Amino acid sequence: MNQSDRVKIAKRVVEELPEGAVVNLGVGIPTLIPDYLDGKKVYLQSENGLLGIGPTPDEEHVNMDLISASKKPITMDTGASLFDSADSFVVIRGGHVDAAVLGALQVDRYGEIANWAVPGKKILGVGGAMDLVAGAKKIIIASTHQAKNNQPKLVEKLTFPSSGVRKAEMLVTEHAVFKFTEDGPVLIEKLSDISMAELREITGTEFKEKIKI
Amino acid sequence: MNQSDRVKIAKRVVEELPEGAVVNLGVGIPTLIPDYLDGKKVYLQSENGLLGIGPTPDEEHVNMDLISASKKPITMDTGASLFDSADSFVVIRGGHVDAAVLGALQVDRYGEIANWAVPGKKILGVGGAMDLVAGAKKIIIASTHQAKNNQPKLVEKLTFPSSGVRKAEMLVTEHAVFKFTEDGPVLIEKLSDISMAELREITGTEFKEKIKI
Amino acid sequence: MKKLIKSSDTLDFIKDGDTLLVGGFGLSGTPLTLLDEIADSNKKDLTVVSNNLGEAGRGLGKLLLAGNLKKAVGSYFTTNRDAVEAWNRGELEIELVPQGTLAEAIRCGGAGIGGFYTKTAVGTKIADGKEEKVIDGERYIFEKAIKGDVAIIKSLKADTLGNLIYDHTGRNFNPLMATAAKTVIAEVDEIVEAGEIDPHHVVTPHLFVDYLVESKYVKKGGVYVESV
Amino acid sequence: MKKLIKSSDTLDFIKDGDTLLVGGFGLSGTPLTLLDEIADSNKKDLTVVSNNLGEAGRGLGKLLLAGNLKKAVGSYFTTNRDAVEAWNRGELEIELVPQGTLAEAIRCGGAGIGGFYTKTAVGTKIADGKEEKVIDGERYIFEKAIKGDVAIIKSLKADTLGNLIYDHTGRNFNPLMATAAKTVIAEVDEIVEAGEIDPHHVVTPHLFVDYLVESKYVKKGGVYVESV
Repeated sequence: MNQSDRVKIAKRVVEELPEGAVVNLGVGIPTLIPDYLDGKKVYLQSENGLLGIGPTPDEEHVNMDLISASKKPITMDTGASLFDSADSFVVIRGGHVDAAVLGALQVDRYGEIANWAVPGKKILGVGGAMDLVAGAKKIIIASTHQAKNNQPKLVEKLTFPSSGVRKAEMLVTEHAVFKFTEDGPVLIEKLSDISMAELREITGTEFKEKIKI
Repeated sequence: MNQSDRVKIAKRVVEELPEGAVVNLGVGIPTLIPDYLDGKKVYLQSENGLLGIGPTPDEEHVNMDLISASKKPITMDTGASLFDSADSFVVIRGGHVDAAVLGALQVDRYGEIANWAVPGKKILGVGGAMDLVAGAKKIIIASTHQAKNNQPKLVEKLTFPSSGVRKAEMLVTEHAVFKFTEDGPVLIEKLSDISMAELREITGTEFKEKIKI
Repeated sequence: MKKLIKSSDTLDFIKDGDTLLVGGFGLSGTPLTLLDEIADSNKKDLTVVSNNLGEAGRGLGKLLLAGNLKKAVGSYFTTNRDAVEAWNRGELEIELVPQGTLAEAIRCGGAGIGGFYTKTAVGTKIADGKEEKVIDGERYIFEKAIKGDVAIIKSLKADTLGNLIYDHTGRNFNPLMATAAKTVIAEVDEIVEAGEIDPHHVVTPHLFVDYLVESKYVKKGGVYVESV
Repeated sequence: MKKLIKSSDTLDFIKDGDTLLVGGFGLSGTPLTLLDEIADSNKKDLTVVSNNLGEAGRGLGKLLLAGNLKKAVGSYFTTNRDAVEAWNRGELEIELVPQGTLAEAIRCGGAGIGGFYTKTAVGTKIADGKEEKVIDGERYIFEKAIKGDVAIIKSLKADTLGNLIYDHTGRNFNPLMATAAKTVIAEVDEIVEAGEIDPHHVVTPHLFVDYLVESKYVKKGGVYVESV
């Protein structure tokens, strides 16, 4: 997918984040979000023990003991705070993160997420993914509409291992925004000029439409 | 009991505390211990969130937010540290207190302790007593040999409510020092000129003797 | 500073029958201003989770006398004779919890942990009716997490975002309670600009704190007295 | 200063087959000097509990290549290709634990808590074979506490008693691991006099720390390099 589509997804997710929200960003597209906040203030939480991630430092100010959960150098925002890993997951699992923006391998029609392992492949990393899925107040999946092999990400039933019984609230792709309900996904917005027929074609499950005009 | 007996008990307990030990002191006779350390350095831990209790402050330096677990004003020793109540009981229950010196209403012949409630009376306080009993590496009971009504404190079987299944290692009274074993109490030292016959008379259970001469 | 509210606003967040988590150890680290507001209100049937019930007529002791309370959950009530008497008269329910179990249960309530197995109180009356489990050969009892509707806590200093630090052993249960209630109101002695507290030294990160109230008490001779 | 030992003395406390708790997140907040000592020793069959297995050939990655390890318990191994390959060849056992569960299990190990119920991983492969309990209508799985024989951790600064503070997110798992092993050895950049760290700011109280070792690494350009 091209960068402009990735940016489009990031910008659309930003609309969902309330001013002042505590947000945890997963790897992939979510990492673009800090560059597209457009003046909105959010507080970024990092699994390894920080609330208040600031901008990426220049080379001179790198400190390997001030890093993000993806192990990239970061700085601290004004009013940041530091804590240990147990306290960091009090924040995450305890329901104190307002929104987690995560990538996904698959999402089922009710919002159940698969984002940590591919079946048949060695599963050697889970990190904080399942804690975020279990604990965040709101889960927004930010993802391409299809995987690299053109398989849909939004599917009838997960074929990849689940990340937990807790469902995502929303999926944002380059083509569409879906909300998850007990009756399945509802398309609430189209983000590209794709036709409805084509959108249904590349989506792995039926969905209802409730689009603002 | 007169003060000199209480001091005798405190002094004898001090002999049991290794240099540099982390110690938690219960109410009653144990509170005398800081005055009789005789140069031995121990680190006093307080349930409400402090390691390193220093001397009692003069009136000018009282701070109601720097108190002991008995809610008395204290100061901090050099190298003290402060923590919240959950972390304080990580210390206590997690086995990081080298010795807890506690009072007791009764101790049975295997060292099981009753130190929080009298049967038939309203039980409205337990505090940190049961956590200390469950968690301290070594438990030393510092107590008068008999209760005010002359009933023995060291008994065959507890009639007062137990403070937990974990046994005390030692009992120090004004007359004697007992170690607890799986076969019952062993007298290891006499601290007064009471006769053996008299000591057996005022003790509520049989004990062996293994006294250093 | 959108988090700063008047102490009387506290009452807007408390409903009759709510469970309040109240920080403090005796009167130390206790939100005295917020307690005054509740004692002066007609809130009723409150369950209070706090280590003690203040002292007779002071701190939480005021709420007892004012008739706000239905139940107290804590580790030590003996030193407040009013609590003992109210319990004797059947006017106050009391649930006695070992201090370490109380602290851990509140922490779990804030941490998405449903419950835990503690070695404390195994084989005692406190364990009556509680599930026991042997783990690696040791006996433990199950204790459920504790959560509250509203937490009222006391901090020495907040920044404008709501990051908190505490005064010595005034810390006690406050940071735990800040994690375990739907609404968290912190009474503070002082508010400084965001950035003035070193991120390494923050004890309660601002995400846990919903509202700040300036204390009406000032410390004189080491003891809090009402300032006006 | 009776707590100060040489880095090579660390080996006296570690037996073949021991479980080591190793602080750090990737290479951040990692006791690199102590790990060098172990990698240069012939210790074997060690089980390591750590969030990652360092990086390929760095930090804990060295122990893997040196053949010290039997098993790794942690949350994320994918970024160390040596670990992935060793696991593929059947030369390394791996136990995958969600990061929050790992942190909480270690904390419980140090806290006299036998185990806990977490909502994390309910309904996933990680929950296979684990006890499930419904508490207040929510599903949780049981996780057992984790303890170690020896913890090796990394701190920015110690005082002569062994009180510790950490550098930013270098804190991570270190304070938890300091509570959960029989012997705790802290590698530190700097040692100051007792009393120089404000009691409010101490993160790991000295009672958890058995020994201090001075780090042979110094930070240059934000990255630790060997000093000699």
